[in-house]
Amino acid sequence: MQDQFIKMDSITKIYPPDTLALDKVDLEIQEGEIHSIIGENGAGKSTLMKVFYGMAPPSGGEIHFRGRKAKFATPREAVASGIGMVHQEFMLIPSYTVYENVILGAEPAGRFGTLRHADTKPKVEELVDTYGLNIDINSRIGDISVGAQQKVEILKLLYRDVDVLIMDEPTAALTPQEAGELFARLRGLNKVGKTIIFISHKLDEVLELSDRITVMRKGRRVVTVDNRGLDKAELARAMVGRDVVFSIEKAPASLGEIVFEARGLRYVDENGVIRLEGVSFDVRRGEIVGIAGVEGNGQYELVQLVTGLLSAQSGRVFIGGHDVTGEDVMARRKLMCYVPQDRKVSGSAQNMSLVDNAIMTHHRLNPEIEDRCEALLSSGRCRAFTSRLVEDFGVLVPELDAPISSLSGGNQQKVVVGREFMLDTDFILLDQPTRGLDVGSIEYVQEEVVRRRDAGAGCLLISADLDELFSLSDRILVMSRGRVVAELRPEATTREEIGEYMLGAKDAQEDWRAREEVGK
Amino acid sequence: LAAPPRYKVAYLINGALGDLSFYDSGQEGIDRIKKELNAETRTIECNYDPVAYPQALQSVVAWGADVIFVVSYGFEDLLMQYADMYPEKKWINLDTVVQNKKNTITNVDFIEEEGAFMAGVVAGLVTTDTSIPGVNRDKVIGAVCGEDDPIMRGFLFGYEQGAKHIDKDVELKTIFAGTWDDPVRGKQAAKQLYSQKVDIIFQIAALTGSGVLEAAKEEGKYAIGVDSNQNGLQPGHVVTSMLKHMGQSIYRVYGTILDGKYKPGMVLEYGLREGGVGLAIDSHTKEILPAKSLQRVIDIENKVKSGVIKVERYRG
Amino acid sequence: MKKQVLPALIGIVVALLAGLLILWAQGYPPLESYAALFSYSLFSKFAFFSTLDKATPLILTGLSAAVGFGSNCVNLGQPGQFLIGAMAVTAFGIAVDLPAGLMIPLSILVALVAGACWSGIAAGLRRRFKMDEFITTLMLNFIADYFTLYLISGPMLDKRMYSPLTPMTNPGAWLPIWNGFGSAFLVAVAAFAVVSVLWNRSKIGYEWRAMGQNPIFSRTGGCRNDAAYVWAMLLSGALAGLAGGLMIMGGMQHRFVKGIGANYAWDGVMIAIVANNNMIATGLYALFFSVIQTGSMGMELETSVPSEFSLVLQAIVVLFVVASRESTRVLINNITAELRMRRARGRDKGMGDGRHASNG
Amino acid sequence: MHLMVEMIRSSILSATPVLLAGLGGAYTFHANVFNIAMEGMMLIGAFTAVAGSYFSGSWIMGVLSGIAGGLVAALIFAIFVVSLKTDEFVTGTALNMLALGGTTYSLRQLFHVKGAFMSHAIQSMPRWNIPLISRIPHLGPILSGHPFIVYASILLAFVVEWHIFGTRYGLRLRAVGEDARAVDSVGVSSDRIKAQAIIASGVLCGLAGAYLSLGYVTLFSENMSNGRGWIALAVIILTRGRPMGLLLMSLVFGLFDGLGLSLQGTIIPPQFTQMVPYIATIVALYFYSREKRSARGGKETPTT
Ligand SMILES: Nc1ncnc2c1ncn2[C@@H]1O[C@H](COP(=O)(O)OP(=O)(O)OP(=O)(O)O)[C@@H](O)[C@H]1O
Ligand SMILES: Nc1ncnc2c1ncn2[C@@H]1O[C@H](COP(=O)(O)OP(=O)(O)OP(=O)(O)O)[C@@H](O)[C@H]1O
Ligand SMILES: [Mg+2]
Ligand SMILES: [Mg+2]
Repeated sequence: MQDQFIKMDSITKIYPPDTLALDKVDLEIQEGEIHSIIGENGAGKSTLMKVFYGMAPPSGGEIHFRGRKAKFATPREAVASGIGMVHQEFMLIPSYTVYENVILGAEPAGRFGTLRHADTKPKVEELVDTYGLNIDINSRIGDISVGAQQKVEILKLLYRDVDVLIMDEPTAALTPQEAGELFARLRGLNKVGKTIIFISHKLDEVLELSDRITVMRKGRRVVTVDNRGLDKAELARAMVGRDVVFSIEKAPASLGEIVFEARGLRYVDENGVIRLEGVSFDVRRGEIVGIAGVEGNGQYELVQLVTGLLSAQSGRVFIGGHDVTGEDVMARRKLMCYVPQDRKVSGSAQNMSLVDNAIMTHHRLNPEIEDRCEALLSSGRCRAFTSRLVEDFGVLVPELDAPISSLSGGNQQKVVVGREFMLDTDFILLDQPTRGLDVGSIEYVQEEVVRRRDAGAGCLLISADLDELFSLSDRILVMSRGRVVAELRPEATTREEIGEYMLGAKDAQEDWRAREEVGK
Repeated sequence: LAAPPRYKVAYLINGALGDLSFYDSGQEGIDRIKKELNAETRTIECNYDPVAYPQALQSVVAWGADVIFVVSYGFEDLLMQYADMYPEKKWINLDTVVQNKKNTITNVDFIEEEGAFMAGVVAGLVTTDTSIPGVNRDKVIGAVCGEDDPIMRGFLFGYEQGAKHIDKDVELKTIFAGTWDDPVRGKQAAKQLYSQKVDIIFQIAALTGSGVLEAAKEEGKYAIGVDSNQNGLQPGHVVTSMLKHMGQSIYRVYGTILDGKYKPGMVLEYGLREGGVGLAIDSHTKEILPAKSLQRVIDIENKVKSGVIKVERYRG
Repeated sequence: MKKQVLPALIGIVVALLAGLLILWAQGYPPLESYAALFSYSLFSKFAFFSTLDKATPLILTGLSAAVGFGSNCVNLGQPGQFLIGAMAVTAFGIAVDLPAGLMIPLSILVALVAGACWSGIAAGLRRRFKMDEFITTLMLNFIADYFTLYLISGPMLDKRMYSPLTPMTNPGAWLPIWNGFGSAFLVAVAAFAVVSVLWNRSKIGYEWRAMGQNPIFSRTGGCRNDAAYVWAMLLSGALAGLAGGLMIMGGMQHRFVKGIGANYAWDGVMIAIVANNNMIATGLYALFFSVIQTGSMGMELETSVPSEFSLVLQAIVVLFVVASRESTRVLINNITAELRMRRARGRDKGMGDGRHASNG
Repeated sequence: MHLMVEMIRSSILSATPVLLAGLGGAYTFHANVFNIAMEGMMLIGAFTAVAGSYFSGSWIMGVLSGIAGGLVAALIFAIFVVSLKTDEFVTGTALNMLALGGTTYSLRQLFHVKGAFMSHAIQSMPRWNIPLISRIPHLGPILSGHPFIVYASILLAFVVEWHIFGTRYGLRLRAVGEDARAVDSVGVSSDRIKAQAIIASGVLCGLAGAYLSLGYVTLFSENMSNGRGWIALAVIILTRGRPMGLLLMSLVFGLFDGLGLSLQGTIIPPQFTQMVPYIATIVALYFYSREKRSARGGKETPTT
């Protein structure tokens, strides 16, 4: 028993009413190792860690920590025992400074709870220096990059002096460079004796970093293996239970006329910050144009300008040959499909029924679902329409009137994608269409996009996932600080090169040369 | 001595009890006839809700009331219709005059101008008498009203007449608090008046007025209560109260029913002489008002009663 | 909908039981009081018609609030819109004298427009200056209150009367009363039907609902949220205005009397929130609240229970219905989870222990 | 006494309940709890304060039971909103209704009166005459001779400022308002912080109620909070929950409140002068929104 550092025994977790998130999971983690957990979406990785961390009470099973039975009722107890967790979604207060976020929950306080920073601030500064985190602890979270926020999360754990670090999908929003930096840091921490539990979808990362790997599927632990000479395909098979195609096969692009054009877009936000400057590019029928970039470099604004949710200070937008610069969202939606990046916030209304979610946008554009009176919608036809969507896109649903929240995330995404593709337009805007989806669902969405392209649609794809960009795009544009800094062909570039453009390490001169090359 | 017959008596009011004056004073009368005259009584409050008016009338009829005392502000028309529908019942309308086709409603009309006139007399005597502690040299009197309505205007009309009767130079300052049930606001209004050299305030504002009385005490000034005897509420600061003897009138009318002297369709004008309105003069008054002044009040009262002094009515 | 019925019933029953307990504790005969409550609101023709009379404004203010809240407009201005609607109808009915066939539809229109104008002020301030409608509508209530009070005690005062009220409107504007049944109720029912269709079946209704559930979603989907917001505010105000207008047109008074708004507008807000902005539920709760309010006079007459008790009862109903909506869901979920856990255990026993597959 | 002096004096007095309730609401504001129950909490506090003072014969007990009344209302609110996760708006509205019905009903059951309860047995809060200051002309009457809560509430504004912006609790409170999950993840129960904020608001609203019924006047009347809780809510939103702003804005409100009364006697009908505080609130909101707009760079972004 002594050598068992962490031992989870038969952990079961049921989310009411009946989501069996964990089904008798056993897991052992040894002191000082880097242990990765991989698995599809919804496999139960996060839930397992939340149970361990005291954030979700288990429905059954036991946990032993350092040979003693542990039952953390709250994260506080876990933290007190030296366990820290960086969550899948960052748990930071945007309006607080880095320092305030670090001390939150473990504040140095004097009499009557008055905050005392005299001793702590230097201590935090020192931690930043010791671990080479290189962040200004007085800047506001809202003002710093995602990569820096990641560092803050780690700093929080260091400040609490934990021995076990749980990292839940920490690389999802990082550039390759930032991810590399993170790995170096994690290895450093590992060297000074910290145990690290690392959760990721990305098999390459896991293979690069871990000592041991646990694979989970559908709430069960499938296997735990030592990371020696492991094969990516093998892991993937263990994850999804079947062979996975890693790169989508697609025919070479057969270019048609220009279906989308942005000309000199410039956008200055409410605070006077220039978000977009001189952005010009086009998309032709039959091609997929990818946009790469570190989050917050203008992609968000670009999408908003294209969809008409924001209007540019200068520049024009053409879709299908029409100048839509002054048009509103609905007028543009006649000409474009749009898969928004956040299906929960902008892609669906979680409390509305599947039908009500499926007919959005169609309700104004699609006469097929109208009632005899033009101002009314026919509920029968709306249902028929939804059934067709469900069938065509293979959505797994309990019933059409159930709220969309009762669908799994992957299925929700299919509803959103299906709804948009059923608008059947020549231009498709995809904003992170596969973020947070599991391998199976990703495969499905990507194949669908390629099918549309082959049918002659032009696609603009914004993605933080370089793999996705490489496998789907015919051209890749890189955005940095509100400008398009490079236009590259996936077959003629590397991840590292794109990474350099993304971080602004390569300058504009080279950028122009690259563009000319492609132009030929 | 045989107990009087057990009639069912309803007291139906447009507003709500708890004003510490008008409606409550009526309730006293109802309680008295219940206790002393063996009546079975019920009170229905409509809380100023017009939808409740027809329902209240209907419920009272359904309950089987024989005698209905009603304060019918705002549903005079309905009262007429119901009185016509149920002419065998005794409808007594209080404080206004409502006449139905079959002429079965008996009205008790209070001549509040006469009562207010007497209040004005007292106010005039107080503000002109600097020997009373706290009274300044300026001849300014005040009034705090609830909301602006014709009855209020009638009160003010009589009040000013009374004060001018004492001294032509007395000036009246009025604030409408805009509410009948916010003592906090009443107090605020009174304090503003006192800060404008007012010595004495006539409160005609139901609950709002209780704030006025408090302000009088705090400022060491004077106030006049309304509708029921409020002299004891802030002893030494409430000089007198103008009474509207709702309860007494109810008792009196009910008495005529028992005697068989009751006649439907009458308009009973209850002024000073009939004892419908009057001043509450008691030890609290004597404590403040010098005997000479008090005598003058009583003289004037008698002159009004005997018609020597004619108080003009607001709707002349 | 089905899922809502059970918790609502549980909530109502528990609340009525709690009311029973309070009555009993206070020494009133509880069963007799309840008997009076229902017999004075349901069990006679007049009682029933009174209940419908009371329900008329409640249905409309309830719809008004439901339309507002359901589309994410926090219109708390029903009291003001109600008063303005009533005042406009009064003024119209005094100034204009036409045959009933014209007068009635025109008066209804006037009520709708007046209420819409009043909420339109708040909508405009929001659109133009980004001023929170939640505060402006509240403040406009006070302003409407004093403004109408000014009119009825000054310019529009019926000089022959003793209290602040206006003269009667011309009889053309009166809604008929058939044998005790006030036809204003039919207007409310018609409004209910129209609004339900609009809300559940029309395109703009769909956009309102989507905006109410998730404005970002509807905006991304191309709905014109700004326009939808203004229309929802206007409809919400129009309904409250109609509620006010019907107070003048229906019943027997036909004049603007001080205090005419009473509590109908706030009750409407309560009704919409217990009904969770669902139209049918709004109609049903309006009827239920009107039963309690109408019957409270009966309790006062028969068993001397103070009529304020109905206020307490209504608040308890709201709290219990809302609480039971949440807790029945949690309860049902937990029971299902427990069953699932048991099933899983049973399965393991049956199948033996095959789960320690491999351990690398 | 001059009218001016009286106006300022009375604006301090009528600002106090708004300030107290506003300080309470500041807690819930920062915890991102939409607390529209302040009106009801205040009303309940006013009632229990009078009841406590009447039965015990001590104003201290009165104030304490006023606080207890607000506390109980807050506990109900917290149980529903935090534990049962019901909607804040719904619960608040129902609580306001319960407060109105409940106090009116209890008034009749407990004291057998309707409308208002006055009695000499109700002990009111003593007034504090500040020795030297009270003798200064004009300033004396403005600053001296108020019930102690008036002074306490001003002091309290500073205490709350410190508590929300300078302490461990405050740091957590504001964090809960921004992202409750983040607070949970560092081992601090956000529900507990929320409940504490609601309780703080209940206590202060109860105190505001006690001030109304034992400090400003000495009686309880039906619906005596009379919209002051709503005004407090508006003031909180206008000042974004900052205690110093609350202090200032509630004084401004108090001034307009008195102004409404004293504008009478001019040619403006009384009903219009009574609108003054409400119109002032709308105007204040206009400036607040304008400031917010210009802070964003002044450019309107089209929202369609
Ligand atoms: N709070 C919750 N309530 C109900 N069900 C939940 C909750 N959180 C997670 N689930 C469900 O539990 C299952 C396991 O979820 P979990 O988040 O642990 O998966 P995961 O492996 O971390 O997936 P991902 O890769 O998407 O992060 C999923 O079916 C999920 O839908
Ligand atoms: N708070 C919650 N309460 C109830 N059920 C939830 C909750 N959160 C998630 N679920 C359930 O979990 C499932 C999907 O959850 P979630 O959105 O976390 O999945 P995902 O990880 O995003 O997607 P997927 O697992 O399908 O890839 C659905 O069945 C949903 O009903
Ligand atoms: Mg998940
Ligand atoms: Mg996860």
